[in-house]
Amino acid sequence: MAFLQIVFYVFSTVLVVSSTLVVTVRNPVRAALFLVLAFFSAACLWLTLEAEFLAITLVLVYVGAVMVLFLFVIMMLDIDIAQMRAGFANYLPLGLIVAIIMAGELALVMLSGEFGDVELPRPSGHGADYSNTAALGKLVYTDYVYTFELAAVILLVAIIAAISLTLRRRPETRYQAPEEQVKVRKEDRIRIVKLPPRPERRS
Amino acid sequence: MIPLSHYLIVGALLFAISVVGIFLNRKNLVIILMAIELLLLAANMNFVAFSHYLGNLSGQVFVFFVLTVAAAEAAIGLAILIVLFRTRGSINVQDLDRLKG
Amino acid sequence: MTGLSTHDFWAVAPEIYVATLACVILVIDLYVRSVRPCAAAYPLTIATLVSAGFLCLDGLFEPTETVLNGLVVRDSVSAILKSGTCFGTAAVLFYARDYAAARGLWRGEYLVLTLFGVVGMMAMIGAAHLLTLYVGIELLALCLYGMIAMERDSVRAAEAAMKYFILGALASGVLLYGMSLLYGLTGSLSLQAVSGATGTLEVNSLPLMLAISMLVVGLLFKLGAVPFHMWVPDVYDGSATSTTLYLSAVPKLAAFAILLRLLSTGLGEWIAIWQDMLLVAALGSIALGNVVAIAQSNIKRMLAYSTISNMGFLLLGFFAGTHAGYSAAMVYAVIYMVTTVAAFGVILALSRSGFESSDLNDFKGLNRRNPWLALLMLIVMFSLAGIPPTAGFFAKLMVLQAAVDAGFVAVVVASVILAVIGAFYYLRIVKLMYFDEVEEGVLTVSAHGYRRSMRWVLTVNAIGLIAVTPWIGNVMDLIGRSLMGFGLS
Amino acid sequence: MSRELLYLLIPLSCLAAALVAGFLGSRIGRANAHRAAIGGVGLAFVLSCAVAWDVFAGNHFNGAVYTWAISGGTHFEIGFLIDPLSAVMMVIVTFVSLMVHIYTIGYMAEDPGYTRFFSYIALFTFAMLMLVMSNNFLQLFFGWEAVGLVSYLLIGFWYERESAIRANMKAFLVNRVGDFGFLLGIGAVLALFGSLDYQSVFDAAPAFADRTAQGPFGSEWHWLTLICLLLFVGAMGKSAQVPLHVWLPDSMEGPTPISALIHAATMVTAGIFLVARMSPLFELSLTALSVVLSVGALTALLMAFVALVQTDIKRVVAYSTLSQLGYMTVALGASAYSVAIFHLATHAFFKALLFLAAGSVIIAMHHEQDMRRMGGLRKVMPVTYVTCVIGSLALAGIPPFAGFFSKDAIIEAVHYSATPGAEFAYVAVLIGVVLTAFYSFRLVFMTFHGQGRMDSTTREHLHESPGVVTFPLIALAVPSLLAGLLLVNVTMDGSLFGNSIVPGGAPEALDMTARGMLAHAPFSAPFWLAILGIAGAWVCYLWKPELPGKVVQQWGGIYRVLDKKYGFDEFYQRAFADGARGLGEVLSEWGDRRLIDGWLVNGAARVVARTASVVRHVQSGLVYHYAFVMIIGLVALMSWFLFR
Amino acid sequence: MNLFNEHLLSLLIWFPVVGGILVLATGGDRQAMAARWLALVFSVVTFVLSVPLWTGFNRSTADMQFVERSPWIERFHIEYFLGVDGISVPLVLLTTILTIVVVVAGWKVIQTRVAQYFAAFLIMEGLMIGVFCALDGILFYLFWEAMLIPMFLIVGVWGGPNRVYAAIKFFLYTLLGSLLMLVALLYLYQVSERSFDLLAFHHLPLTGGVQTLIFLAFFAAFAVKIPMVPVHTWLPDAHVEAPTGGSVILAAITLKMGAYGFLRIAMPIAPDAAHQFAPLVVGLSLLAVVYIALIALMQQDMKKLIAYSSISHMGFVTLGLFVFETRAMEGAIVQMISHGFVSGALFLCVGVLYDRLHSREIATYGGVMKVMPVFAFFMVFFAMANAGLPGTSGFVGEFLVILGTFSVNAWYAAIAALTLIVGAAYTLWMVKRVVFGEINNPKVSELKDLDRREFGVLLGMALGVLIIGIWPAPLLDVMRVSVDQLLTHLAVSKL
Repeated sequence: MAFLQIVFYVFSTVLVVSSTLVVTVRNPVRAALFLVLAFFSAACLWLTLEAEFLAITLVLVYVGAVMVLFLFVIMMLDIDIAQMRAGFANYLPLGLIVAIIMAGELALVMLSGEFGDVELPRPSGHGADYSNTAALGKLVYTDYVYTFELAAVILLVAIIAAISLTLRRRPETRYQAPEEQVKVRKEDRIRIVKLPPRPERRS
Repeated sequence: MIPLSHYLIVGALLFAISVVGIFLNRKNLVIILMAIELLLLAANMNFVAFSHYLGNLSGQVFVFFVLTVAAAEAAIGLAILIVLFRTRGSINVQDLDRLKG
Repeated sequence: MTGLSTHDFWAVAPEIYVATLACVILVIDLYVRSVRPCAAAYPLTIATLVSAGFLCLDGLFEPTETVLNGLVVRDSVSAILKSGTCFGTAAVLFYARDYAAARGLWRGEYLVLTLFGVVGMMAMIGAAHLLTLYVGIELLALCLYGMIAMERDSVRAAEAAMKYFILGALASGVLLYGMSLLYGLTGSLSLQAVSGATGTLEVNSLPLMLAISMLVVGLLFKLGAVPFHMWVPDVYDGSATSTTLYLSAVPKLAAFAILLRLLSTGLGEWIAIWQDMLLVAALGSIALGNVVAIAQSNIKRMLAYSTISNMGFLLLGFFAGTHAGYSAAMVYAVIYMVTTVAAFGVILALSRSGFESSDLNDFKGLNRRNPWLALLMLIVMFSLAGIPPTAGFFAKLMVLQAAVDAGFVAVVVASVILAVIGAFYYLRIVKLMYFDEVEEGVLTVSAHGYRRSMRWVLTVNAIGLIAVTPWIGNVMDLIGRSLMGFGLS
Repeated sequence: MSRELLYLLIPLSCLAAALVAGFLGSRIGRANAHRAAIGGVGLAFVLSCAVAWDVFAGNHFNGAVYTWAISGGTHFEIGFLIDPLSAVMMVIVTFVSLMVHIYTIGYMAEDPGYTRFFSYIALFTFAMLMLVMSNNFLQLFFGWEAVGLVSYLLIGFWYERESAIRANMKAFLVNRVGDFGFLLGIGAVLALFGSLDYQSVFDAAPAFADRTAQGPFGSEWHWLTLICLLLFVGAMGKSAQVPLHVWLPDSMEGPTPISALIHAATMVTAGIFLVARMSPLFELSLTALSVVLSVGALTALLMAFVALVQTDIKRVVAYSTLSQLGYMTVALGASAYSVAIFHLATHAFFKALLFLAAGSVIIAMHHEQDMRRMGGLRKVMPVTYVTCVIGSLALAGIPPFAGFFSKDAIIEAVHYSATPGAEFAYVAVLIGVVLTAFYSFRLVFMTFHGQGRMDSTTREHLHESPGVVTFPLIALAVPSLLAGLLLVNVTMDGSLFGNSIVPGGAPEALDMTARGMLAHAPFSAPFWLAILGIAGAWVCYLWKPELPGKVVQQWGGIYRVLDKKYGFDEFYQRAFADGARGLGEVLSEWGDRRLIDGWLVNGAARVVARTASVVRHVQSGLVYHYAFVMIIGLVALMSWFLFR
Repeated sequence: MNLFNEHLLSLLIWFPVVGGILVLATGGDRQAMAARWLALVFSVVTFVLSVPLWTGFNRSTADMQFVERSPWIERFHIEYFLGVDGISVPLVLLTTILTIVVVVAGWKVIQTRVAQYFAAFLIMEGLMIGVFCALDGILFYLFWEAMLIPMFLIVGVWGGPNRVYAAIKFFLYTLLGSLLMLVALLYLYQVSERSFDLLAFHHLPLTGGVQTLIFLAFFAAFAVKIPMVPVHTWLPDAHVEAPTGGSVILAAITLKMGAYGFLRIAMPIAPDAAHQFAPLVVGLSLLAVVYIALIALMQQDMKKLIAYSSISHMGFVTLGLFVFETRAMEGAIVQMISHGFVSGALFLCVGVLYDRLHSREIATYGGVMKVMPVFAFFMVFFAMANAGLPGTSGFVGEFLVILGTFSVNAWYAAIAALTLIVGAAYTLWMVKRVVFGEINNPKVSELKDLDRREFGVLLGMALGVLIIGIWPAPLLDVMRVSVDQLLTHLAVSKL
């Protein structure tokens, strides 16, 4: 299965490199694009794991929607790129050390214990009529129907929150209300107030 | 054949990179949001790998939900980012220092 | 795959009920516009929460069962905690009303997010499955992010929301990573099944340890325990007080629940692995919370650190892993919620539009201005400090007892010494209210500057902390009984 | 009337008088107040005489009035022991007290604190009676302290005078030093005997004679010696023995009547009374007796020397009192307890007389007390003069005045005593005789003879004191003259005190009857020494008045030592008063304020506060720091699991 | 009547608490007079209610009497368990008497937040009685700690210029000690097979090491409360800053709670440790007697002086407790009661002066006797009682303690007896400078003597002091059997 291995190593290299670039490049637009690349590579890796539906979803949802959203926001906010490098180098060594330690330790863990020398089962095992999408769909709409509903609520919350946070009726903007203007009466304009004589108090 | 651990190590590297991306970032918040997406991707990578290895679809189902949540998170995160930008006029991470002590 | 019956859905009836009504309220609020904001939404929300609170109590002390294909567990703990969540949220909204209205927060969306947050918490409480747990956590978290940021003109609120968001996402990422490892190890996402895998795994397996520690990190973050506490002060401080109240008080019940579900039900057999972590976190929280709180001049920040230390105490009860410990922690969570709600209630009662009453000095001479509020705050402060005869004392008593029982006398001694340090800043509030005179230039609040009904609810809330003393045994009993199935002994 | 009631009535009448005069004084007026006081004390005197009569008829009494408390199986009781010793003391106390009461009417006539004064002295009489009538240590201690309290109040009677309130505090504190020993003595008695009742203690004492206690450095102490010494410390305080004598001269700051009553006749002799009362115990400890003897001799000698250089009329008498108390103590040390009490009795009369006479002079001199401004009063104040001379003769021990018998008996007792240290004591008392005679007559000559040295206005107003003053003088002069003669026989043959005091005293070989002593006097050293003293005084103060000045010039060093009273006061002031205050200051500042509060308490608080202000900076407000801390926490956890 | 007796203790505890709440309900200072009278009525009635405790007390048994026992928190076997024996009865009575005194003493002085002031004292009365009656560990702790709250407020609200520091110091000091006690109680709960019954704890077999730790924990709580050197520094501050009533209650009653704790809890539960630590405690007590007396000598502030004198006198109490001798222990208890009266009265005396001139500095005064003879009489009287003059209550305790101690160790007694000298020294020196002497301060010459209210209060205290001094037998009779039983218990090793 050399092909699969080649695919794996190529895409994982691309994945790791591009995600490194995501967090290191100067320009957020480029970062977003590298993120797209990373997601794309990940989707490819998932394909080697027979997770076709998820791979496609990843591409559709992330590459198609989320990343566009990111780019949209980046463009909208029009961020000055030049000012964004300050201080990065100072913390780099420490950050790198921590990162390397963590990555090393994680790798160590992954290579030990239960996961140490486990070979993945061969792909296949499924008939030609097997549909990853259908299987997933079946699970999601039966076993996981409750969480599915909760996920729906999450999306609703995201919608409500995003709208109420960003939709903005500017209070300083003044609108005309013609119907009010037409219906206006004298009493509305002038108020007659009786002021009782009030002796001034001097301190 | 590719061992399970290789997928896991890819996940671990992603995890490490995204984490570093979060705390090493002195740039703008958008990058941090992206790093968070990467973080979730790292976990997803594990889930998918395990799912395949165990021959058990619940891992993939989990990933499905994570993707949903991640999308929602991204939406809200960006919305907050916009609010922040409107009030603060900057999305520089270092400017986020009014609250401290 | 099994078929689902009405019975299954009845177990999540409160969630469904609240979620549905939240949608209804959202729509109604769009169409019912009147002079006052939320004229229709507010009473509906309160009614929803109160009725849901009672609805949750249905089936209390019925035998535990797992429903919805193992996604949800239905037991007494969840009945009590869900009900507490609903009532607590109702109280929160009740207190928050005037404050939020004055700051333009009192909108339909705010209430709806609150309600969805409640749904999230209820999902967490009833979770019997990692997926439910995760989705619940995220639902709550997203609602909170939204609510915090909703004070759109406030830089501080936006900053708080952003910080909370970033750190929360980081934590849930770590949690998720841990979950994935656990899944890989046990081949299952159901907590029941996870704990069933005990025999097949070595205790000192590195991946297992890593999985557990990552899960614990995620949980500790939700609790706000050291060293994953950094978000707490900033978020408490930056949010509008009404939001702070919501996020500081009510989710602690859910946090306790996920702690219980995950560590006791799921990982109960691997207590040796997580016990030390919790212990360190507990002591660290108590120490850091109590010490740093002293340096605060803002009451919200101070209460944030107080929360950190209180969560330390909660963990102190929890980490022993005994039934007594779990009961103690749960009692602690409940009493802590009630106390915190009252504390912020007083702050909210004192706040006016344009005046936050969040600086400690705003409490100066409160006894002169409004003796009743001062007395209530006094009770709350002593309850937080754990001085008898307040409920806070009994909470601490149970926790310490559980720890002593488990043989951790030295830990207990250390924590009580730290608690003495902590008592100082609660005393400082009392000192400000009672010993100091009103400063010139500080806005004075008259005795009836807040809603009369609020006065009554606050009174019940705070006085209840003392008045419950004769019946505190019943409370403990109820909670202890509900936790019957948990714990080592 | 039952006896118990009678006994009870004696102190209680005084107490009632004190309460009436004290609390109702301002309501009932001055005259009624002094009537009440005198009535009360007078009644006590009459009843005391009756009791004495009864006692000498053989009716002794020992019983409890009420149980004060029961603790640890011990019954602490308030009760009376009425035997010849207490009877004699009661009569002396009430008689002198009555005289002083009467005298006070005249002496204090002008004073705004008139009723208060009567209240105090009546209260004093009550306390003194409780002391002497007690049948147990508890009540003894009660009376002991109560007289101390009244003494304190009376010395500070003129409370606006700084010197007076210094003196009263000094008196109280020095007495407390004695009481310290006394109380421990009582503790020892209780620990050893399990009872505080005199009779049971005395009965049990011989059985415990050889019981020893472990002292420091491995030394062994006889319990009884320990007890006696501790009790004697109490006696030293009250009876002003060296080195606890310093309060007595200063106590002259009080009005003269109380100098007479308390600081001469009664209270200061309580120590003598105590030792006499405890004679069954002291008899069992030769060490204790030796200490008593030495202390007494030292006091007698040293204080007599100081009296030589005093110029204040009251102070001369005060130092003479000290010296005479030394004599009594010497007698006690020589086991001649009855002789000591005998001297106590005679001394009470003539010393009260001398004080009152001095008071009379002071009235006449408008509260001038310096003898160098007096002189020639003999003509103006004949009654005072005559009584004063009688008192001085008695003091100097010229036969047949009262002092002669008692003092001679002491000297003889010491001469033949077997107590270690008796030789030294004998020499001391013999020298004391010369000195006593010298300073007594120095007083007489300087005050009443020669040229008047007062200013002219005073001179013009000189006159004899009124009747209420002179009457007590005369009334006291009579016993000063006759008491010795009357009592010496019964004292010496032991019939006066019976077995209330352990027998002992003059050796049998000597003829210790009145007649025998009178006959023997011209051939004994003390008599001639006394004459020598009087002659010396005459030479120095009447014949060659310039002589004292020359002597002072010649012997300046010695004079200064005497003038400074051997430096006791200064030493105590420096070492104890200033020392304690300095130590208190240091402890307060360094111990409490700096060490405990500053370092430990506030230091802990500071550490916490400082930690807080440092740690809060970790909360930098920067989100990447927060994330970093979280990650570090995670990495730490991972590393711990990996490498543990 | 039987019903009354069965619930007498509850009544004594809760009646004043309810009274306090009612007083609080009178509200602002406009109804100050109503608050005062209500407080007086409640305190007097409480006292009257406490009288049957004395008269109906069976002096021939060491068993708990007037026992009330009902389950409270069943889950933890915490009971509502009250009862008194010969040791606690006098303390309860002391509490009820002194509360009246405090109420009367605060009558005119307190002009702001009157209702709160009196309410605090009434509530505290109930809580203090609770401490002396509670036989359940947690109940005891509850009362013990709850009492801090009103005291904290009393010091802080109505106190002197440095009141905040004093109040917080007082609170935290005590809290630290008490929390350690709580840990010990929890441990005992575990060891005793789940019970908080203090009396059952007495018979709990404990090993030496455990006893040591438990004793130390209790020691932390009680030593702070008493207070013993070197954890005494909260007391001078709190006493000085507290209003007169607060000082009185602090000195007269709360200090006794520490000693009571030793008697009821620390010593009988850990008798071997108590014996083991006896030299330490005795050493600290003797240190208190001498060291504190020296410090007292130097105080320029009357209240501080009396506060230090309190520490010194409480040293006698601990000394008496830890020589394990009947007389000494009874003496210690008498000393507790007596000190309640004497130090309370002295604080009242200082209060009288303070109300007039608003100064507690000794140097402000001098020659007070001239203008306030009646007051001077009382002051000297109480000073003498403080110096332990026979005939006053101050003597009885010291006398018995010294006698009892002597039979155990003469050296202890000798050092303790030094108090005769030093105790008199600081007391009299203060009297000398305040009462006697010339009037140097023109303000002093305008002082008015005691009014009827002050006179009545001081007279009452003086009578108490005298009665105990002249006839302490009834007091000793009440406690005898209990003390005997306690000593018997202590004599038996648990090892």
